[in-house]
Amino acid sequence: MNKDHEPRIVAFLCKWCSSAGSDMAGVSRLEYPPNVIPITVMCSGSVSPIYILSAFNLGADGVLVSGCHPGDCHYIKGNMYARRRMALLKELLPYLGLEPERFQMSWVSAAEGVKFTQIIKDFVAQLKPLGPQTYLRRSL
Amino acid sequence: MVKISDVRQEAKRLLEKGKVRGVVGYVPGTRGGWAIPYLIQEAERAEQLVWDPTCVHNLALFVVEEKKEQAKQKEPDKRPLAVMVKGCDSRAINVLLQEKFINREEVVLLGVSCENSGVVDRRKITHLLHGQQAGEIRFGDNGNIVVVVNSERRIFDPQEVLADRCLECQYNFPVVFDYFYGEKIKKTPPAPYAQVEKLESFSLEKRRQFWEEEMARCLRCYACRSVCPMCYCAECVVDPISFAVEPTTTAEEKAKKIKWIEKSPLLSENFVYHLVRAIHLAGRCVDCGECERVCPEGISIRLLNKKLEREALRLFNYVAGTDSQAPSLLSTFQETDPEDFIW
Amino acid sequence: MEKILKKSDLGKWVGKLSAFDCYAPTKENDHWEFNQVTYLDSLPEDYTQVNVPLKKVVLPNREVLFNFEDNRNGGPHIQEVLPEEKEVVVFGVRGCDARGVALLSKIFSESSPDIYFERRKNQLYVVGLSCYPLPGDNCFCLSVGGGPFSTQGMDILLSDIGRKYFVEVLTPKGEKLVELGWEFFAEPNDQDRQDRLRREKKAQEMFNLEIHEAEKKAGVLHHLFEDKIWKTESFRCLKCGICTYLCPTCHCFDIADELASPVPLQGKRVRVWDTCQFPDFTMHSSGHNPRPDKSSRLRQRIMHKFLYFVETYGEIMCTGCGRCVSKCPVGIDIVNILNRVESHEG
Amino acid sequence: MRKKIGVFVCHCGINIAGTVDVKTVAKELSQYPGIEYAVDYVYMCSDPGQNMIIEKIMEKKLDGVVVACCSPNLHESTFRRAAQSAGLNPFECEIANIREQCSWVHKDKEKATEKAIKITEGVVEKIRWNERLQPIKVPVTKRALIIGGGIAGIQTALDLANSDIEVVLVEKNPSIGGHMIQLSETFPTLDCSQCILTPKMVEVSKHPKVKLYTYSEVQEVSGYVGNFQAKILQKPRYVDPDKCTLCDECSQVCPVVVPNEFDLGLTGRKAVYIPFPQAIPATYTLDIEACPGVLPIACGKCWDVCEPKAINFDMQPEVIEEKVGAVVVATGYDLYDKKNMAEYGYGKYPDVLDGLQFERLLSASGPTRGKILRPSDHMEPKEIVFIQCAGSRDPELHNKYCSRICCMYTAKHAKLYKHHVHDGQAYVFYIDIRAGGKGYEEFVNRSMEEEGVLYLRGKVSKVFEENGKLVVWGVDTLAGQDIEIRADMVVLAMAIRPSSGAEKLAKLLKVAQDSDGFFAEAHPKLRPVESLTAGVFLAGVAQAPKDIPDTVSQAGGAAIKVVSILSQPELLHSPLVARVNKSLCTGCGMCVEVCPFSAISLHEDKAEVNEVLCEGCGTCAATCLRAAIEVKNLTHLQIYDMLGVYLGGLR
Repeated sequence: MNKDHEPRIVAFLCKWCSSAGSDMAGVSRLEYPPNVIPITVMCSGSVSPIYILSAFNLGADGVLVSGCHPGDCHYIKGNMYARRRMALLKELLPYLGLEPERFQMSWVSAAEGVKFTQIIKDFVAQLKPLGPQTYLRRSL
Repeated sequence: MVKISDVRQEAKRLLEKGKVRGVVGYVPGTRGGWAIPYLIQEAERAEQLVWDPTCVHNLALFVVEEKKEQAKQKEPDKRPLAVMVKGCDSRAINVLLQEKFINREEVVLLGVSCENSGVVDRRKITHLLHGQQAGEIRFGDNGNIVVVVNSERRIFDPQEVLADRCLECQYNFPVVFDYFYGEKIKKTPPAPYAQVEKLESFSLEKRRQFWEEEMARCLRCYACRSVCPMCYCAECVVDPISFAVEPTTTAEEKAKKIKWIEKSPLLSENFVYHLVRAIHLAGRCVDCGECERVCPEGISIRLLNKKLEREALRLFNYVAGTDSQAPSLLSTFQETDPEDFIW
Repeated sequence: MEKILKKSDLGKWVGKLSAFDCYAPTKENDHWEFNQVTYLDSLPEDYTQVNVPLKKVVLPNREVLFNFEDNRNGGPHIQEVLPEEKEVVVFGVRGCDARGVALLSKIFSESSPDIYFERRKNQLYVVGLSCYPLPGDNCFCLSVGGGPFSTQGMDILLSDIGRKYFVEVLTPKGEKLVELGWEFFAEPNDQDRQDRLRREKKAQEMFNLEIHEAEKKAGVLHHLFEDKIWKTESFRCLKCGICTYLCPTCHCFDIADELASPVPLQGKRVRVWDTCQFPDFTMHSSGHNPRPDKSSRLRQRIMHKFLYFVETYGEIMCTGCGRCVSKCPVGIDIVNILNRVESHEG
Repeated sequence: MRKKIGVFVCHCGINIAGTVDVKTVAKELSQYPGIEYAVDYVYMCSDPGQNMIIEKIMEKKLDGVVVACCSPNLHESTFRRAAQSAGLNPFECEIANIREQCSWVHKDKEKATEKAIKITEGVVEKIRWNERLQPIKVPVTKRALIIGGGIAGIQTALDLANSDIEVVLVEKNPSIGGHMIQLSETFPTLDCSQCILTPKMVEVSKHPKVKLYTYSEVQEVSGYVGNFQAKILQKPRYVDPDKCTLCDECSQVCPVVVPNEFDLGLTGRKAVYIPFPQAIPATYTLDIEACPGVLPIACGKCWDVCEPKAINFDMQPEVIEEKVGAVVVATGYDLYDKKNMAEYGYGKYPDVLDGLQFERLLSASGPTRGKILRPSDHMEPKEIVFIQCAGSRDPELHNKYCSRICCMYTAKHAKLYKHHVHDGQAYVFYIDIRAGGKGYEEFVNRSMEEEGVLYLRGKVSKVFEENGKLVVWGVDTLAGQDIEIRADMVVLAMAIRPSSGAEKLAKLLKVAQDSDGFFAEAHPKLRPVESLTAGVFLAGVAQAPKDIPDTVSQAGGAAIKVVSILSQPELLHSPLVARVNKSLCTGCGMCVEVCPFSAISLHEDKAEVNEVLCEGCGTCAATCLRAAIEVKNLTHLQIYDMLGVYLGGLR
C-alpha cells in the first residue's frame, strides 16, 4: 500500500452552511490539507447519488457531502432528504467492497470553520492508508 | 387452490363484454412445460390461460409496456388492461400506482395466490432432473411442487425447487386486486435476509472479490433493466444517446447528454451500472427477482436489491409496494432518521 | 487427415502447446464458459455448451481501435492499437460456434477485411468437439446446414469414441497443432471410423427441434414484412440483448469514444457489442427511429438471419445453437416462429 | 459554439499571491482549451481591476468571464455588475474561490497553486454551459391581506394604509379589537386599554385604504408572493350595519340568553347582540347558533321591533375574492384550555378565574362595572391568590414555553386588586419573575413593596373548595415549607396558545408552525417577522407570546417588510430555478413531494415549476429518478464536467 498517496477528494458543500463554513475556515486562516476540491451546490439535498458514484468512477479516492445541521437548512428540509439518500449509499458501498471510509457525510454550519477543518484533516488521514481507490475507478 | 377455470371465465367475460382491451396472462410456451406471458385479445383464447409454478414473469412489466405503447397510438384504446398478478406483481403495480405511472382504473387485476408456495427456479429444476425435460410442473399440496417427467410424477419439497425470491417472500398473495383467486396464506420466511447477512459477514476483501467475480461477467445485455417493471424511464443513465429528442432539439442540446457510464463492459462501468440500478430501485424494488432470473450470466443481482430492501426496512421502516398512497422512500423523511454515520 | 488420440494423452498434447494461450470450457456457477487454462487433462464429461459463444474471441465485446490525446501543445494525437499478438487455441468448440466464426468471416474478412477481426481470427486455432449426445434440448443445427459433427470453421475436430478421440485434422493450422505433439497421435482403424460414423448417425437422430425447410424461409419471409406475427410474438419481448449477444453470428457493434480524462482530452476509441434489439440501435440523430417498436426489431433479427444474409451471402446466418431459444427470458422461440410463418404462408 | 472565456486571477495583495502562484494559474489557464485570455492582477475588485475586465470583455469579445478571487459571497455581485456593464449577462460571469477555499487554508505553495488551477478550470467548465438568464419579473398587486383584527393586525393595517398600500383586514369575530379590547389597564403605565385602542380601531375602520371584513374567515389562499388570491368567507350577521341604529330594541326583546364571550362567560348576552359598546363595525349581530330560528314563525321578535328594518333573515354566507400581494398573519392567541387545568379547580369553582376574566372584573365596562366581586356570591374577596405559569413552563404536563406576559399582568392584577380592595391580601405564586421590558422591573417591585403583595416562590399543587373558601395548597420553596391559603378568589395566569384556527391557516398558507404551534419565523434572529413562505409575514402572538409593545413593534416591522415588497413596480426573482424536461418526466410527483416551497405541481401528468416560488435548492433534481428536472446553471452536466476536470488525468 502506498503510504505516500495523496488522496483526491471531492467535497459537495451546500452553499449556505458548509461552503460558508469552509469560507469561515479560510477567514480564520485555519490550515488543512489541499487534497479536497470543493463543489458548491445549493443544498445537500441536491446531491444525487450518481454524483458520488461518478466521482469514484472518475477516480476520486474519497467523497464528502456536507450540509446544514438538521433544522438549519436554508431550504427547510433539503438536508433531511440528503440524509436518507446518503444513509443508503453509505450502507451500499461497503457492501460491495468499497472501504466505508471513502464516503462521508457531515453537517457543517456557516460558523463551524474549525469543524470543517477538522473534518478535512480526519478524512484525509483516514484515506491515506487506504491508498488509491481503484475499485470503481475507470481504467480503460 | 386457484381454479384456473375461474380466471379463464372472468378473462373471457371481460373480453366478451369489451370491458378490457386485453388480458395479460400466462399461456403455455413452446419448449417444455414453461409458461410465457401473453396478451390475449380474443375471448376464445382465454381458455389458454394457465397458472402453475412456471409462471415466473412479473406481468406488471407488460402493464408498463402496454401503457407506453398506447401513448404512441393516435387513437389509444382507453379501456383498461386486465392482468394476472401474483403477490410480487401486485406490489409492483402498487409502486406504479404510487408513482402515478398508471391509474387504478387503467388495470383490472386478476389476483392469483401463490398457494403457499411460489414459482420454481428453472436452474434448480434442471439440476434436479439431470437435464431431463419436465413435461408439466404444477402446484401440489402443502406448498409442494409436482413435476411430471416422462409421465412419471415426482413431488419436490418447495425448498428444493422454488426460486430463492419465493422462499424469502412474505407476500405470496396479491395485495391489490380486483378479483382474487385462491387462498391468502401468510408465509413468514424464516430468514429473508440470510444471504445478505452472510455476505455482510465476509471481510471487506472477500466481499470485494465476490462482487468483482460477479460484475466481471456482466455482458451489459440490460436484461435486468429491461425486465424490471420499475425501470420505465424514457431514457436510462446508461443509454449512450438521448431518447428525449424532438425534431426541434438542437445539436447543442443533444451534446448535453451525459455519458455517466461507458458502454463497454469494463469492470468499473459494470459496477457503476449495477450500483445506479440498485440505488434507483431503493424503496421501489418489490423483489420479484426477475432481474436475477433473466441474467444470462447468473449474476447475483438480487443480493444488491435485497440489501437496500433490508436497509429501507431497518433504517426507515419502509416496505415497497404495500401502500400506493404513501410517499416513496426517498421523497419523504422522518425527523428521527438515523444520522450516526454523519460527522 | 484422420488420427486417434487417447483421452489420457490429451493433457500431454496440450502440454506441448505452451506457445499458445489455451482456452477450454470451464464451469462457472451452473454454466460453461471458455476460460484460459494452463493445463487440460480432459474435456469435461458433463460439458454441454458454453454460454458466450466463440465469437467473443474474434469479436470481443470491447475492441480498442486506437488511443487519442489532445495535447495542449501538440494538438491531437492518434495511436493505432491492434490486438495483442498471441496465438490462441480453443478446445471443445461445438460445431455451431465454429460455424458462427466461419459465417462472421464472410462479413469481416471477405468483403472488406477488418484488421482487428483478421488478426484475431488468424491467431485462433479451433479444436472442435463433436456433439454426441446433443448438448441441449434446443439444438437445431441440422436444419440450418450444420450438424453435430460439422467441421466448418474448425482446424481440428475431436470426436469422443469411448476412451479415445477420433481426430480430424482439417487445416494446416490443425496440422501444426498435431505436429507439436505428434507422438501422441495414432492412425485410426476401421473400427474407429465406424464408431465415429455410428455416433454421428445416432446424434442426427436425437434432434427434437427443427426448422422445416429452413433454406426456403427466405422466400417466405420476403412476403411477411407486414405480418402480424411480429406483433403477437414480440409482445413479451423485453428488448434486452440476450438473444443477440449470445448468438454465434450476431455481430452488430457500436463505436464509442471512452475518456480517460476530459482535460487534457485523452481516451480510446472502442468497438463494443450492440444489438438491433436495443431501442436506441437505429435511433437517428433527429430523434426519428425507423425501427420504433419491439415487433420491428424482432422482425429484423429473424429477417437478417433468414432473408437478408441469405440474399447477400447465400447462407443462413444461424447455426442452430439454440441459445436464443434457451436463454430468452420470455420464451421467444425462433424455431417456432419460423415454422409458423410457413404454415400461414398459404 | 464554444464560448470565448476570459480568466482573471486576483492576487488579493498577498492574500492569494502569498500562497498561490497566480502567474502560473494565469499561464496554465491561458493554455486551457477554449480560453481566449487569462491574466493576473493585484486587486481585481479595485476600479482598475474591474475596468480591465470590462475592457478585455469588449476587446476580446468574451462571452464568459471567470474571476479567480475570494469567496463569491463577497464579490460575485461586483464582478457580475462589471461584466454586465460590458454587455454580458450576469450569469456569464462566475467566481472561482481560490482564497477562502485555497490560499488561506494551505501553506504548500505548489499544491495550493495546483488546487487553484483545478478550481478555476472547474468553474471554466461550469460556465461553458451557463445560460444567459434574466431575473424573473413578477407583477405585484399592491394590496395586503391581514388576517386577524387585534392590536397586531390593526397596527399593521394602519402602518400599511398610511404608506398608501391598500389593506384587506379580516377578523373572524363580529368586531375588531382582539384580546386587547377586553383588557382593563395595561402594564407598566396602567393606562386604560380601551382608551388607547379604540382610536386605532376607529381609524382603521374609517381609513380609505382599509377594507374591513369582520365576522369573516380566510378560506383559501392561492398564488405566490406579489400575486395571492384569497377567498374570504363572510358569515351572515342578519343585521344590516348600515341600517342598524344601535337602539338595542332587538336585544331587549330577544328571549335567548347565552354566555357572553367578551366577558368570558361572566355575563350573558342575547342571541342578537353587540359584543361591546365600542364594537367596530358598530352594529348588532344575530348569533344564528343561539337564535331559535330565523323564520319569523319560530320567533322573529327582533324583526318585529326593529324600526329601521335592519334585521334581515335572508342574509347568506358570501365568499369574496381578493387579490393581494402579501399576507400578514396576526391571528393572536387563545387561552390554554380550561379542561387541562383541573388541578386548580378551573372550570369547576366559579371563583377560580383566568387572567382575562379578572381583566373583565377590573374593567369599568365589565360585568361588575369595575368592582372586584366574586362571581359566586358577589362578595368582595379579601384573600386572593394569583398563580403564575398555569400551564406554562411545564414540559411534562403542559406547555414547555414561557407565556411571557403573565408575570407582568399578574403584578398588574395584584396591584389593581389592592387599589380596589384596600384591606385585601394578595398572594402570588411564581417560579421566576420575568420582567425584562422597559419599566417592568420597577413595576413589579412597586407591586411588592408599595402594595404589599406577598410573592411566594413555588408551585401550587391543588385548589379545592371547603366551607365557602378556596383552599390553596402550595409550597414556598424559599422558606422550604408547605403553605395553605384559604382564599376567596384564585386567579390563574393561564398559558397562551396559538389561536384555535392557527393550524388550519398554516396549512392553507403553506406556512410552517413551530413545535408549539406558533407560526415559524424564517430566522429566529435575523428574519423574525417573515415566514419561510415568500410574501407571508407574521405579527404579534401568532409568532410567539409577546406583550403589547412588542406586538406593536413587530406589526410595524411586518408592515415595512410588506412595503419593501409592494413598493416595487415588479418583483425580481432569481432565475436559478428548476426546469422540467417534459419528455423525460413521467409525472411520478416525487419532486412535488420533496419541494420545500410547494413550487412544483403536476399538470397533465408532467411536473411544472412555478418559477416564482422555486428557490432553486435542487432537492427535486436529486430526487428525480429520471433526471427530468434540474436547476438552471447547476445542471447534472455541469457537475459532471466539473468532476471530470477535478479528477481528470486518470493517466
